[in-house]
Amino acid sequence: MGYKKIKKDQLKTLFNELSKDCSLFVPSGSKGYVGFDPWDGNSADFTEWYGNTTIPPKALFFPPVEAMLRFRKGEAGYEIEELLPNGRPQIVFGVRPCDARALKITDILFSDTYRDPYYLKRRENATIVGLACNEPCDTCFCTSLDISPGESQDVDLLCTDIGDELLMEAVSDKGEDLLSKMSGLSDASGEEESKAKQLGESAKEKITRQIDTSGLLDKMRSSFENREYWEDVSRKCMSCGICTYVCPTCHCFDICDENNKKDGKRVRNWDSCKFPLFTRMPMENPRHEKWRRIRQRYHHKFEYFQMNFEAIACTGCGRCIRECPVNVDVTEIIGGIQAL
Amino acid sequence: MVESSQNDNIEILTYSEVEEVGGYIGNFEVKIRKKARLVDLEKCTGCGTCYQKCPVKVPSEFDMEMGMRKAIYVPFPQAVPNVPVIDKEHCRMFTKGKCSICQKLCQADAIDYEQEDEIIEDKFGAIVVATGYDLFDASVYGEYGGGRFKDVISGLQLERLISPSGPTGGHIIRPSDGKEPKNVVFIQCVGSRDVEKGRPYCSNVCCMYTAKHAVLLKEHLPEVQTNIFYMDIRSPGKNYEQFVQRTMEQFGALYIRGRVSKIYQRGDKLIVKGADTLAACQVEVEADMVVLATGITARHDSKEVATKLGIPYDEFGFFTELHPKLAPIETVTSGVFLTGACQAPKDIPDTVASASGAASKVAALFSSDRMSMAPLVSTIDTSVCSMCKACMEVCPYGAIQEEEITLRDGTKKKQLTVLESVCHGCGACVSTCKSSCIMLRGMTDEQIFDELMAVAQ
Amino acid sequence: MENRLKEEAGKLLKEGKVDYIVGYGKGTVNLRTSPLITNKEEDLEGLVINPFIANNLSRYPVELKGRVGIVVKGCDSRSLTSLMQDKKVKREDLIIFGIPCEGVVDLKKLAGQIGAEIDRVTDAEKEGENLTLQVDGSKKTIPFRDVIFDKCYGCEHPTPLEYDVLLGSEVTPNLDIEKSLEKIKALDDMDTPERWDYWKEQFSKCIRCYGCRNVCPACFCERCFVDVNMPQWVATYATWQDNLTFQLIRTLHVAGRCSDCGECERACPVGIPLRSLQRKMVEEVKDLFGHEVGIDKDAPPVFSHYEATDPDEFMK
Amino acid sequence: MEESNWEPKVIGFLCHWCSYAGADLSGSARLEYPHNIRIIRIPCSGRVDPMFILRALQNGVDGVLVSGCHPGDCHYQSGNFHARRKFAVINRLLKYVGIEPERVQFSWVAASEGPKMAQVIKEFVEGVRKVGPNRLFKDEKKDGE
Repeated sequence: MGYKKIKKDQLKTLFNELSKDCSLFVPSGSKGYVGFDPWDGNSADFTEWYGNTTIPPKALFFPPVEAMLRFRKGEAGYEIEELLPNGRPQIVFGVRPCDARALKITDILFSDTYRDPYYLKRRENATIVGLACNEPCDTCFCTSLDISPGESQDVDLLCTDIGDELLMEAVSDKGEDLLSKMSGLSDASGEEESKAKQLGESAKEKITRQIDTSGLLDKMRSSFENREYWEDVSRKCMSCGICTYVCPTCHCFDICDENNKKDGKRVRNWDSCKFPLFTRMPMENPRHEKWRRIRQRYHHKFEYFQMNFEAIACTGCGRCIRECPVNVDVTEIIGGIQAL
Repeated sequence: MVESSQNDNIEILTYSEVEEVGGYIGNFEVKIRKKARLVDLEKCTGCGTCYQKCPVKVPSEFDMEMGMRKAIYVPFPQAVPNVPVIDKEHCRMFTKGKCSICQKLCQADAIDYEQEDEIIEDKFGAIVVATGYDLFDASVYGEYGGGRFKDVISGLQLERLISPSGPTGGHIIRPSDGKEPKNVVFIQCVGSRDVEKGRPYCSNVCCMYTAKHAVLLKEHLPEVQTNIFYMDIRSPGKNYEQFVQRTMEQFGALYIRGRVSKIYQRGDKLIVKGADTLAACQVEVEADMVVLATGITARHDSKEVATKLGIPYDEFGFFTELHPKLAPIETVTSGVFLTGACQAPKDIPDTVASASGAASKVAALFSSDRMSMAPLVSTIDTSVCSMCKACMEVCPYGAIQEEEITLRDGTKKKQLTVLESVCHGCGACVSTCKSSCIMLRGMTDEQIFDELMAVAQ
Repeated sequence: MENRLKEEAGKLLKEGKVDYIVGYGKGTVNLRTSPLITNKEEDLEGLVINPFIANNLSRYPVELKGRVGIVVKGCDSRSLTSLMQDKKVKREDLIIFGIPCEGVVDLKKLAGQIGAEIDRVTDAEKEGENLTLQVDGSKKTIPFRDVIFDKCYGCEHPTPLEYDVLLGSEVTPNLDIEKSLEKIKALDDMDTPERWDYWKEQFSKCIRCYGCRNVCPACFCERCFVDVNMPQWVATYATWQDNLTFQLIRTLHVAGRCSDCGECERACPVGIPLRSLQRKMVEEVKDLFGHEVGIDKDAPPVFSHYEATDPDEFMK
Repeated sequence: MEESNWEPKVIGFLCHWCSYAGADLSGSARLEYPHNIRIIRIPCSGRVDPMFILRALQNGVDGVLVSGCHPGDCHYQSGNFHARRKFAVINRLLKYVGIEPERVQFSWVAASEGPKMAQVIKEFVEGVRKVGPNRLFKDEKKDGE
């Protein structure tokens, strides 16, 4: 189908149209932080200021809190009502390539031997419209993890900001489909195509932060017993859950039943391995000390996930570095391991 | 009193005050100030030479200031111990710096002007509060003269006049001129059942003692006419009503139902104006003497005593029992018992009954080495305690203490622990602990939460 | 200042007078600083003191075992004193380096002024009343007091009250209480339901990462009340109701301990104006009990004692 | 519940020694107070955790009354003094975040003050009635979705 383009001032019209028969999410800063919010018909100028969201798009598919089922004590025992997502089609507009990759990574997990219906149903109904990065942030290091700021195979449709216009390229069938439904598009020229490529290349060059993944798996393994190292790097950590909650690939959750004697519901909510309570068992907590929890987090991302699913559960989005109140830096920690 | 003083198991500390009470039931730690009486208790033989020769005369408190006592004195003839005390405020050794007559005369060498207060600290298993009452000060009744008329006296003053050991040797005479009264008016409910004067309660004893006075008066002075102004006659005790009836019928007391509005002097007579509400008319009685049936009030310092003991008191200053019906002797502080008029106006039989009750309570308490307590005590989950010790700071009983334990690996660890016998279960520690690691058994957060959820349904 | 700190801290470690030095190091994100906690002398070279030292480090000595040399600003020193009152740290275990502080740059405010350029600032320095920045090779000046944290306008004790070594000379308070309490005033002016709606909206954003709690030096509990599940006072998951309840109780718990260091608000990834709650309570505690946080290390915590004359006009 | 036949539901946390006894006394003296109050007995006003108040409101109770002994009369000597400090800040904070002051109230009622207890409850319930049903923590949205 080739490249299409749309004028940025047409985006508002396009969004209004798209949101008619599906839920459309776009980056918005109206709440005091940047997140994907339902399109409110107001302003589509996010292309001008938007680096990346604070809360990653995973929250749209794996929400912070989600009721899984409702139960009620009936005459013949408990009656259970499963609360699956409503199945309304979703379009998420403006997902960065790193976050698109993150979704692919969480896909692996949620569609493994246990196929998580809550996550997958939302994923199946969603079309991801990517937005290439022209101006990566100071904290980005996606290039170290085989992600290009300017291109993505993980989205359904990729947009590139080429000035007054957005260049659009369908990546998947879903993307083709969506593109064909959009009105107000025009064909892009080869010149514009190469401009997009060029912007991608220059964005790549702007990224200076990096981690070295070569031989990392072995290094990670051998670092496990290095208590001194982990104690050193974890000393400033405050054990809050910010890094895990803003991480696009962190996927740990807790399930609890809220019981009102007669009825109740089962709720799944985000949990974080940084909390001492995360692994607490009666009388025992294998990760009572902070350094064990920090070690767990990086080992999970760079070792265990790789062993289980042949992928590193990090996309270099840099959120954890940016949001950490005490500046714990994953690139520093991985760098340290490589230097051990 | 003499009998108790001779019992080996009873130690009487007179002229002493409780300074401080700590500890808890079975283990009260009490600090007592034994005031300096300036007479050596051990040496004094009670011969009485000192107070016979003492040159200073002071109005006697025991005789309701109708008689005199000396600056060194025994408060009343039957006092236990029969050892005098020196009244520093009036003794010439202290007011003028010289005299020492008593010291010179004392054969036993018992007078010691240098003696100082002694502080006794001891442990006690239980405390019985029997601090009694104060007599209502009738001078607030301006209509009865407000204390201006010498011949308007209180019931207790009459009691002293009747007493053979009283200031008049048992002769009933008018304080003003020493004449025998012919016509006596009694006024009841003075400082009782009077909302205006802040005494809405009935003093319980006045109806009966007034009747008794009318009888005694008639027995001493057969010529006398007694007139009793009353509001209602309250005589619910055993044989009480018959006694009142006899007072009227046999002893000729004239009961007039109504209050007195004014007393004034005319010549050497007192004119008592009042109402007879049964006859619906004003009455005027020409009396030689008026006796006020002054009521019972709490001791002036009862609130301070209550604070020391950690027991509550009512708006009038009477101590509050644990339960008005089911636990009339116990107080909220276990191990502290009430008896007598410190709790409420009581007459003699009631006082004796409550005193016997208190004694039995103490005896029962002491009959066993162990006692059962309410299980409402705090307990600490030391595994989550952060040792900020806020609970320790708010505990009014010092029930939370620091202890050192040795862990399995031999290291020492400091932690907090609750002394269960000291904890009263107030729960102040629980709400002060921000992480809920100290919990009040029997009133846990979980229990309150469940109550709350049930109520909120 | 920096050199003196490095020197003195080095001496302390060398002589074994402390086990750890807790100070500020250069951060890995442009302009930011990061806590530097070390027991190695060679790491001390990384110590910095600049207008970007936002973190309140007073929390660290609570968990570090041993004696600690710590760098504090005015507000941090009061947090530290408050922790002494709560018996979480002992004065004799600390060597305190006080930094007289003229305010700390709020990077969010700075970003608001210069936008994406903030990532390209190569050097920043306070020069007189201005903050001088090197951006893309050219110099840029911004009035310093335009970009400091709101809390700094209301700072009555910019010089630490408790220290062993004062790095620099005392700073006199440069107060603009009104500006410091701007947001609180705006809330006070709202009517009751409006205020509730405001907080309801704010706490709808909360993801319960506990950043606010975990950076707070007044939150020293081994186990937080939200982690108690018998009974489950507050749900473990993020609903605005539970989020708000959590934060209100936390606010009450830190009332009388909060030195208005503003770390909670700075840490919050979703931008909840937490300081508007905490600072308000600082005012209330002062108004009710005349208690100012972190002034007297020997005084009992404000809720561990009482006065018979405490206000009770609100009681029926 | 329908707006028209709404009756306030309030919780009273009353200390065992004074206010609870006061409520008892008002009962035995045959004084009437609104049946809208559900009383939870606690040992001392010092036992009251702010959590009780917030949790009650979160669960839809229309008002919370906390009552203890008069200052100086605490059965536990100082419980109500400590409580008073806490109540003072709770009171200020709840007002500040926008909870109607009528909904949360504190009082001192002695064991002998049966009439006062009845009066306090009456006035409190009337105050709650005036501000209406507690919709503070109500949410139209279902959790999760």
